[in-house]
Amino acid sequence: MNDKRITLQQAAEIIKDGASLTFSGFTIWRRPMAIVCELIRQQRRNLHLIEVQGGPHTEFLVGAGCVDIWESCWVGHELYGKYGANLSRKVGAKEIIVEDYSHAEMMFRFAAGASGAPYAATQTSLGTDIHNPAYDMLGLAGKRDGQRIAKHKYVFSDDPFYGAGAQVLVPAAKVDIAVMCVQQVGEEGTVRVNGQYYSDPEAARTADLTIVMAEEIVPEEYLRRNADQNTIASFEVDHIVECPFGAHPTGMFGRYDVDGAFLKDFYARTRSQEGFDAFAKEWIHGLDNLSYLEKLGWGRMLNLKANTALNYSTSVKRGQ
Amino acid sequence: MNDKRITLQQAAEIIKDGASLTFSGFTIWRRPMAIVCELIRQQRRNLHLIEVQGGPHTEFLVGAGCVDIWESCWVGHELYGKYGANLSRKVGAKEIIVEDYSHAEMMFRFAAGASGAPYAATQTSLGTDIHNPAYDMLGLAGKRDGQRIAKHKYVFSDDPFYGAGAQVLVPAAKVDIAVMCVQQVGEEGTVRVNGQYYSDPEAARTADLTIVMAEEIVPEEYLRRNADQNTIASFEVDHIVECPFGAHPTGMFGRYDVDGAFLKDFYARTRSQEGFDAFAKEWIHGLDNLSYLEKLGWGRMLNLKANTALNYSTSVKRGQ
Amino acid sequence: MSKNYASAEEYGLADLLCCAAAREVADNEIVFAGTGLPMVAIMLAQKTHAPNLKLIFEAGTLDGRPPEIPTSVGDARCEMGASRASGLYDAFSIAQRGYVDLGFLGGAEVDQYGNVNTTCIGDYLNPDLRLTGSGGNPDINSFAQRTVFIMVHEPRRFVENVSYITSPGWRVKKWPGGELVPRQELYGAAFRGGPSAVISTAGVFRFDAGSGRMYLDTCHPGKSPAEIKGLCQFDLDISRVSGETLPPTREELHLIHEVLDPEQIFIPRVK
Amino acid sequence: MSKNYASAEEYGLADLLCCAAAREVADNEIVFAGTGLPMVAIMLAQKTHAPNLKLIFEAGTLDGRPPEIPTSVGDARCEMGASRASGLYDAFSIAQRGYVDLGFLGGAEVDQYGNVNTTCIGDYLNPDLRLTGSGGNPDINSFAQRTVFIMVHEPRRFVENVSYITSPGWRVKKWPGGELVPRQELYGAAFRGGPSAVISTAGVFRFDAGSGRMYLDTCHPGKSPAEIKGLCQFDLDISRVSGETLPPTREELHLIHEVLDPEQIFIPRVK
Repeated sequence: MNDKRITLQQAAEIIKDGASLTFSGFTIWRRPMAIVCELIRQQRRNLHLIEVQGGPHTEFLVGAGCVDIWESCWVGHELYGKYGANLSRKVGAKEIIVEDYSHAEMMFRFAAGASGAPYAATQTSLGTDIHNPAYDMLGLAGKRDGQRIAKHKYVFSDDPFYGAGAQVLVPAAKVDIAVMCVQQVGEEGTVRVNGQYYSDPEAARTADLTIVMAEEIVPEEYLRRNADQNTIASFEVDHIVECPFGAHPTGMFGRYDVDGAFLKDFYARTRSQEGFDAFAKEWIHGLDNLSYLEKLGWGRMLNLKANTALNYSTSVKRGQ
Repeated sequence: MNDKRITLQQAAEIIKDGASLTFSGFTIWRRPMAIVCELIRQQRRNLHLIEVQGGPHTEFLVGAGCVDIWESCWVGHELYGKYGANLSRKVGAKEIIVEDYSHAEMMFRFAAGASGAPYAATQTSLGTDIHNPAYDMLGLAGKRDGQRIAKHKYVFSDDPFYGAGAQVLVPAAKVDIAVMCVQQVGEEGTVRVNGQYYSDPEAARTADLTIVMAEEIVPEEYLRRNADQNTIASFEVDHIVECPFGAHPTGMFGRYDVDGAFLKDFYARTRSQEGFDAFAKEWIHGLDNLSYLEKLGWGRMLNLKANTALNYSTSVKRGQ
Repeated sequence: MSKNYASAEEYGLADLLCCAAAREVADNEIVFAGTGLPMVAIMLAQKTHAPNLKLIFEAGTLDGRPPEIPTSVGDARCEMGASRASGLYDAFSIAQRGYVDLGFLGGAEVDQYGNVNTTCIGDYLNPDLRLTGSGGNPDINSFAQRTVFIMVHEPRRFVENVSYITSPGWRVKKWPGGELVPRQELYGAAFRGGPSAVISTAGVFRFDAGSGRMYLDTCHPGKSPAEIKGLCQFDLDISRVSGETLPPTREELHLIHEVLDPEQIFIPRVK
Repeated sequence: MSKNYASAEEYGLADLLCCAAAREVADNEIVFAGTGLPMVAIMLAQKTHAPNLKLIFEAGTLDGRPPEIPTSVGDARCEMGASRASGLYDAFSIAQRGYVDLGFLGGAEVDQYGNVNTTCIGDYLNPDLRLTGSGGNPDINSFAQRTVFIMVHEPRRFVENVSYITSPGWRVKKWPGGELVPRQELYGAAFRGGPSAVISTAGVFRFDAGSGRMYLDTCHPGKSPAEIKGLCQFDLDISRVSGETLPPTREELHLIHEVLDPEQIFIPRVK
């Protein structure tokens, strides 16, 4: 049995400057925040994020200057922050390359990558500026080498089989490392996600290397009693990390809710670089996962804790 | 709440002469045999089977003369019968059109159909006679109308994105009706498959209409308590039928094993049309599901019954 | 039975929008909803005239019946009572396969053809403000039979040309040239429909089947057609106004505030 | 430690094939196995020199460790102890993505380049006998790093030209013309490997890297190279024979008959 356990710090060390990354989760749910914070502490640079959609983790990494290229379709904090203020600032200052696809295009790019196909045919977003040839940002930057970044942003092609009309062919995603955050992982790497699995299976399979951070590492044998409830197979996972509350301030089905107040504060404070730096000084640098939790405090975390019958918190204040 | 319940007889009546059909299951597991037998009793004709792979249900329908076209990659009874003797006989006599794809090609054709894409790009089976243009049987028969049957069996195309080389584009499957056999279906159509789900989700979604036969119809609310364990969504299912042991002589995970002796007997007896007709007279015609079970007898069925801790039978004799 | 409509002081603009949106849904439809007011609107329809509608959330919830309003389609609340919880590949596959009747969407800018922008304000290559990006907006708008947009009405949002077409309307850009062509022409056999209504904070707008141009259908109570025309930078057709937007009923207000959003997450109470 | 090899009367041909097949597997490999003898062989390797191999069954079992030998990859026994039970799309996606090191396959006919037929005997358009069809044979053979075929050795099966190339060998047909070209040329960047061995009831055969032609590597005990050459319709290269196929060890025989297949589903006992 290969031992796949590593520490948070080791997980971040595996991710080198210049790597392309993708993540588990959806917008403000199940993002690998503890590893993201560790990457910022380790001052990782020149990352290329390729994700079905972004969220707070994107904003953390972008704000900290870790990211050169962001290929996706959306970033924000849902109702806790209308858009990605850090990304917005860096796009305005041309400190980052943004390549825009639609949400379904990104999902189909990952589905193609995960199944080993070089591209997918879809009929979404025809007639929009997503397909404006002048807006091929990776092309304009001369980065389309046909190796990890496709020669074309997309290609139009007609359906030869049923006359279904114009197809947009979108290139498979090619990703170095998937960084995941889930409820349970077995000692040998088997992942069980509870609730919606979002685009996690495709993210793990598309990436060349997969790191899974979990609330708990559980006996592999426990998960294998019900193989039809597992989400990702053992051999698709290279490294595992146990890190309770590792998704905070994002939420995790069955475990804890989104910390909306934390995200609101982050969004409000990090519109300027100075604001981000102050936030990072307070909540990222000089901390590790335990001291971060201590700083958050028991009251805050118990308030977010999910009711196990319902899988969400009944005590968290969500409204006005 | 729309009432989706119908009877076995009604299920077969919905399937008209000339319809294209696909099925749940894998080779000799979870095939909708009770509906198949009812189709034979109702003397359905000119069916077009499009399936990821065939099995006893194919042989039943083909032997009974219900099938004009079979598009797939494999038929047999695993170790209980080396190949599909009925299909073999009818292919030799040119009474049926067989269009051969590879297993992965068929699976990707269904995945494309299920996701609304007109085709899938794959790199399997290059250099084989599966791609021999002289062996395009539906083309030779003049049936490639570009409506339900694609204009081409396949198209070669180069990958424009990563230089991945020659791609085989295979057309999405287009299917009128999926006929499924599963462990549980809810009153509103939600399906929970236990064990391997094979190509069931894609079969149901690709078809325009889906009929689900289940061991049990269970309260919808029961299945909705754990939505992440369900396999097919309510609105993908049009009709439901309760029919215990409806997969016999094929097996069902957690419920009963394959009836190998029955399949061996079928295989041995149905190499000739006379043999098939005698088999059908004995086991199909003049029976309904209850009298079929009575005829099988308690001893036989208890022997096949799965041990609920293991999900398979510990009493069935499998070897020499 | 005559409906028990609320009087002007009993409801707010968010209530009005929510009810107008709910009325766009027919029973038995499959509806794709994003986070926020659309979610409340659809759940309202589910509890009134469309008990058999099926709700799909983009993150992977099929036929959802959340017991509490989710704050995101990724929310843990989405799964409770759903037929199936899975992922985005499932949701978008179902949409592309043609299951979806109606999608509810939003936008920062809209033009007279219903082209919507959620990507950036100003030149894309030198943006004044980068927004969230497309999300599933163009996808749902490409795959559904019809879509309804809910928007804040300000002149800077109802514009002659949006900064970036994120989501396709009735006249869309044909690449590589970028000339505007009818949506039907570009989508070909994949054409299923497009924007059927825009519900703004001023009125309800629909689109002419021939020209693809937006016209004013109903004015919200207290707004005149001329006033609304003045809130658009393009030349709004106000020749076909059918009347005033119906106010919420008291039953609807009760459902919104006591049952669906008692925490006032998306819909504030006016009193 | 010298191995405890069994003597000729202690084992049968199926035992020999099973052990020869098991020895093709290295530890930590991901192996794709079909029903029958290959399944026993892989489980044997798992219990001897390759405890960390990962087993994939086409029907949708990932990293399987069945407690009893399944009689089909669709069998309920596949799921017990597996990492994940899902479906064929998953299994073939993983294979096409490049995870699979080794696949075990069978065939009715094979030619000197390792092209295998499982589809029909005689002219495809007027077949003497229709067989099962391809199944996953060409897929696993296209996607895996290497494949091993297990076959009954008869002259009618080791032929100059197979009736139908179901599964691609080292010289394959380039369409539309059908001329034979090196596999590497046709697969291009998707080339990962191909047939690495054929284990027949007569011997073990491998392929020359340059010419792509089959040669005899080892003869099963009691068979001579000349005798085996006589069992092939093509001109078998017997110039590189490395010796005799190693017999099963007593430990392997114990595992096969007492642990893996006590019911004699696939491997009969000789005594």
